[in-house]
Amino acid sequence: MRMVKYNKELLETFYYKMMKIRRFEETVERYFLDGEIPGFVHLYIGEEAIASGVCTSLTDEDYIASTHRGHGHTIAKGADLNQVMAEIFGKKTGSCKGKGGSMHIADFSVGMLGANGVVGGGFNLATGAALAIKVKKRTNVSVAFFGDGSSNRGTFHEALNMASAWKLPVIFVCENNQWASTTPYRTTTAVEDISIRAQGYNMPSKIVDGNDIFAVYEGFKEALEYVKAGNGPFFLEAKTYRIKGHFVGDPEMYRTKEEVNEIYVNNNPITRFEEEVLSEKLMTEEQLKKIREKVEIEIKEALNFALNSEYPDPSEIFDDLYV
Amino acid sequence: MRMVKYNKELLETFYYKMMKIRRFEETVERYFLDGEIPGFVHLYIGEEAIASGVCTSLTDEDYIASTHRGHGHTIAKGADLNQVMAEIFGKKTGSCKGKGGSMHIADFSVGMLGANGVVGGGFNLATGAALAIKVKKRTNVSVAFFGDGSSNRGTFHEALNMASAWKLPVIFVCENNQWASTTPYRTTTAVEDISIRAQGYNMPSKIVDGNDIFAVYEGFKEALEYVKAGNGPFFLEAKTYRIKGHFVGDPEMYRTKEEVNEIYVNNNPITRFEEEVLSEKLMTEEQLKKIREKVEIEIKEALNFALNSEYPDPSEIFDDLYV
Amino acid sequence: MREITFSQATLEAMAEEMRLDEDIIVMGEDIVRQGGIFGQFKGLPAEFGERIMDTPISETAIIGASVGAALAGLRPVADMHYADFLGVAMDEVFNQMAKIRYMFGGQTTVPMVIRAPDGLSLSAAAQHSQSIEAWFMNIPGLMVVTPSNPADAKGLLKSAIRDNNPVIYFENKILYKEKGPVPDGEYFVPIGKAKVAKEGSDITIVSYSIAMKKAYEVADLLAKDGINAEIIDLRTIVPYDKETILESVKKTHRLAIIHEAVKQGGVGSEIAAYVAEEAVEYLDAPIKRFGAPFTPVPFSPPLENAYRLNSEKIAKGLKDLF
Amino acid sequence: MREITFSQATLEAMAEEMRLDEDIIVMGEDIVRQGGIFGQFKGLPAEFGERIMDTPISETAIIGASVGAALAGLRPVADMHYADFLGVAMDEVFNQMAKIRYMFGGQTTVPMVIRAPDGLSLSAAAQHSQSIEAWFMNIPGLMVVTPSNPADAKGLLKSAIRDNNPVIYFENKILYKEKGPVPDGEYFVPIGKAKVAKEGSDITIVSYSIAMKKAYEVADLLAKDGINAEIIDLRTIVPYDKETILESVKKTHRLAIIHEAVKQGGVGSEIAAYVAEEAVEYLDAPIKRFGAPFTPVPFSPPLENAYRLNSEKIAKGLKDLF
Ligand SMILES: Cc1ncc(C[n+]2csc(CCOP(=O)(O)OP(=O)(O)O)c2C)c(N)n1
Ligand SMILES: Cc1ncc(C[n+]2csc(CCOP(=O)(O)OP(=O)(O)O)c2C)c(N)n1
Ligand SMILES: [Mg+2]
Ligand SMILES: [Mg+2]
Repeated sequence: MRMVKYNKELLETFYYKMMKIRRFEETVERYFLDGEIPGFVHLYIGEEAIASGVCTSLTDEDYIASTHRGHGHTIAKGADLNQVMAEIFGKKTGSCKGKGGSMHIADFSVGMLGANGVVGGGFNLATGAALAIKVKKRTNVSVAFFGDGSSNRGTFHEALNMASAWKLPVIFVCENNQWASTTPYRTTTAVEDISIRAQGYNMPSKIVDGNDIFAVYEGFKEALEYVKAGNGPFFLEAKTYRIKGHFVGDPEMYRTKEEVNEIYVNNNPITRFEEEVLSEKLMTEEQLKKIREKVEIEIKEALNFALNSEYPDPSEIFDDLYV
Repeated sequence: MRMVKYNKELLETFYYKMMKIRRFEETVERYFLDGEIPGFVHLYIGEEAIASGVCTSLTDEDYIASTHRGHGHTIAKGADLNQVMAEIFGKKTGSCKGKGGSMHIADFSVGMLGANGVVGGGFNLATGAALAIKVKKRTNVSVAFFGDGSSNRGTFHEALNMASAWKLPVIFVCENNQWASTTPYRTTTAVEDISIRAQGYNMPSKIVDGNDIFAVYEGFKEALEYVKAGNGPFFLEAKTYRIKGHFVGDPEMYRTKEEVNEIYVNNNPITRFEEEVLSEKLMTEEQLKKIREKVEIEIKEALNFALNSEYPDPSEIFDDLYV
Repeated sequence: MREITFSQATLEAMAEEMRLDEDIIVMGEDIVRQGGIFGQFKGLPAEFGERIMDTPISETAIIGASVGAALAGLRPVADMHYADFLGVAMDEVFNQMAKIRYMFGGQTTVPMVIRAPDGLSLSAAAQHSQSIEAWFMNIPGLMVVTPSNPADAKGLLKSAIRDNNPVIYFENKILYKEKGPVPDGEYFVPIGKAKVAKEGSDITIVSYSIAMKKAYEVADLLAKDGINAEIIDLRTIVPYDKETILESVKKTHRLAIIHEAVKQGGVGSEIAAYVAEEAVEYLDAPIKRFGAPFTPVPFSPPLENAYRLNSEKIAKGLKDLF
Repeated sequence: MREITFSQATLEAMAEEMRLDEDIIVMGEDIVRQGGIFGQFKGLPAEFGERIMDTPISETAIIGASVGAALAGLRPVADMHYADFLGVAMDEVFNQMAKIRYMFGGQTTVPMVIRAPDGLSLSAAAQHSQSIEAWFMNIPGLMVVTPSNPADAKGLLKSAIRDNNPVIYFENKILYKEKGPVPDGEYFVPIGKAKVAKEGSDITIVSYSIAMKKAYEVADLLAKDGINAEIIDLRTIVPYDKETILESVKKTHRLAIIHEAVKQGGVGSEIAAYVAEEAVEYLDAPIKRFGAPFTPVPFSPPLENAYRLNSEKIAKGLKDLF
């Protein structure tokens, strides 16, 4: 059985990270729909296995560059949940003091270099962070999370070529969730597997089931070994599906509820994990429940923290522009 | 023998185009070094077989987008030689009335959409022209000439993906001359064959010897057939070598004279053509000489035209900005 | 006159022009299936089929291919999704689109329109809230229009599409839902001509796009103090209408410029400088510019509010001129 | 004082700073093997080895990776080859580099420098001759410097490299070969501080970069008519030194701004507008701006000459103010 090699701690981490993201997103969705959260919110529901499977193998000294859909990455990388929640509510106590919001969530203290409102803005940032790692002869890695749609940006190409030409320690993790906003990715993307593009940069690649955290974890470990051996970058494509609308409030006129529900029911990374560990008797329902309870407490705490925090004072508008 | 299928007219065209470009470039080089030509000049010497082999199969209704190294493309596409020469000299009678110069040579009357001072600026222009062809249900094609170095620009990626996703009639012709200015292309480009990148766009590709005009011609014909059948774009990589410095006046501290001379002597597309047609007895020395004489007359005429033309009047600075 | 929204006005302009000219095509991200992120393309795909195209997320290709298509005989309209993404395609805009006609000696035209939704909306934050029109004042070869109401939105868009020069059409995101009177039948608003939106005698207020709302509010506040403001809606910022501005300033002897964009280096700087150059002797007071503070747009509502133009503050500043 | 070229002055700045701080790296196209297209990197690869890097022709990666490297502890200096190519990386410049500190609430700094060679050279034509610094006046989050001579070139580059804010360093291509006195030993020219390059009493001429040569020529021409011009070298255009400008104008009562960049929407517009806002009552004459005409840069020498600033014409224009 493939899972016997995973110890209890690791299994708990997987479940904990995924559940934390899921419950965080559900909470944010509710408060957004209630009009309590300003701006744009892009939810990571259904894709939790990717950020969780990847970030489990990273430390605070490793970097990630994220996307507009960045809550999952941020949480999986270990950012302070209270601050993340407060930021999304626009509070002074948020990680960005209320200046960023959902689309610009970041926590530099754990190597999370920021979400990005510009699709494809993260490729070069991650590449640059990897360059710094190499120049400083550190043993860390840098990870760029990105969507299928963003792989059509020129920055994808420039970053991947530079990373490979310079053999930088960066792992490009494609979250192929089948959609770029309202557009099925295949209608504007010339290839089925984004990872085939890695060949154009002399870069190894691997495709994994992005809704199977074990597959993501293993695939990423392979990437990590390759990259840490000094071979240069690696391309990991995780196939998944965007369960929610592109943003909260999206009328979703471009697909049917049935299509989405089908996947939510049958290919939900969290349900799949639960069923698998239970049927393999690697975890008990009791254990899972304990984790869920822990998550619930943390979410509630983060929510209270956010709700009870103050908004920034208008005068703070001029802070933090220049050093 | 591979050449028996080429009729006399075609062979003459090949030689004529290549010689015309070669002699044009040698003339421009001399006058530039004499200080009579302003601005930057990038010579096409050693790469004549590519533009000539490609443009022989095009009509004035087909489009080409060119590069900073654009004289060869312009001449091969059939632009008026007098006007091209006059433009490079900065004269009022030039194709761009002296506003463009070498780096912005263009002749829209023959479908030559312009050289480009921005490396990689042509990919999208050619793609757009192909879109127009498709929308207007014409049977023409569009060609983007580009260098190995430019294949690292984001525009390469965005154009090739769009062209393929939309199945546009465009042929991407890579002139892999081993150099991007002072930089051997392999030091900054992650792949040996640029054409492997075509796979990332689901696009067929072919590599040809760019110093063999027959190979270029055949390769391009294959591309043309594929594209004209409505299959979408094609990628043709022509391996060649930049004989001259990056620009006229380049100190060329990055390579030896021997390296260059080796290729100029042994892999000169024009010499190779001459030797081949003579040894195969497809053309006589007499025939070749007649073409050379014709070219000489045209070059001299163009030169005289340029030298005897007036510079634009300073007041023309405000012309041709807005319609 | 019938009242329709700004968004609908742009739709009418598009549909009318597309019916008349088959060479007009439209491309952008997410415009086919849901009609654009602000609904500004709704219904066009149904009527015009393949002439409305969803693009990859490839802004350089959207603009660059539009330029190429324009060179080959089409009249593309390219949607930028958000004006904030113009930076991605900036080379295509300023080194290709703007220069091709001139640098090739007038051999060709580049008849195309870039539609660029801009401005503050509700906490869209630093990368989705910008107004960057001032950059394009410094780039020869473009025309730049900035409608402030549905009637102008339609008339300027029709003019932009018909124009053989490349035009950037900045459309404010908040204005999309605003209703206003729009004439029946065909009409055009000429590019390059400002409108005296309100006549007045005491001060000239120059504005455009969403900030025109503030201009009216400010004029109302000033009226309470017996100050009669003249309001000029620029409509076009490149080329801007020097005559109308000068004429007004010569009459009122005072000038203020209001825009939502960052004040420093903004359109207001050019207008102020022009008047200080050509009509300083007519001025009875300093020229006042009002625009955004010199920071990126912050996310949190109280910060974003502090960032916005404030009519009271502007009116107060202007009263001090008297 | 010893005389060295502008280009050498930048080399000294780079070498001195790189010796002191291992975190400084340099990347750009064609800088290793031939020392940069203007020789401005000559010798650095020999001394600093892999810290000087030839990049692919990938401007978004050059800037974007520099930003990423800055976030991860380096202090990159990125060479743009020509300022004209900033458009390619414009999104990285204005949406990432300029905003990261602010939009993430001050969590980080982005200590990096973009070196951008700009300006007219001999018939380099429309895409290789531009001065686009004005755009960046409208983009909060950057610092922008524009040295006019070797001493400032060195002192400002050293300040830029030490600064923890992102800095764009515009260096004029013609100035590279110009010689001038440069102090021995370590010194810095502070960012944000203008210099009164020549004291005068009758008119203030504000300028920067290559146009400073014209400012001196114009002052000489005016002197023949008994007009004593004060010349201010801005040195930094973001943030520009408001105090020094105001002080001078309050003394001379006249103002002219001269730059090589396009006049419309240029840096001169902002300076003129600022003075018209803050000190119009001190002005005895219209504010004059001199810059390039509103066209792309033409190729042919007679056209390019007509495009250039002309000291005689400027002086004549200024005499009319008296
Ligand atoms: C440069 C740029 N272009 C367009 C957009 C608008 N936009 C935001 S998200 C998105 C779709 C992104 O798709 P993908 O990369 O697959 O990520 P996903 O949303 O599926 O996670 C688009 C087009 C943007 N933010 N930035
Ligand atoms: C966007 C951009 N970056 C850099 C340059 C400077 N430059 C001009 S030519 C050149 C090398 C181009 O190499 P390649 O594409 O292989 O063409 P080749 O010169 O070999 O024909 C460079 C870097 C430019 N003109 N435009
Ligand atoms: Mg997606
Ligand atoms: Mg090359």
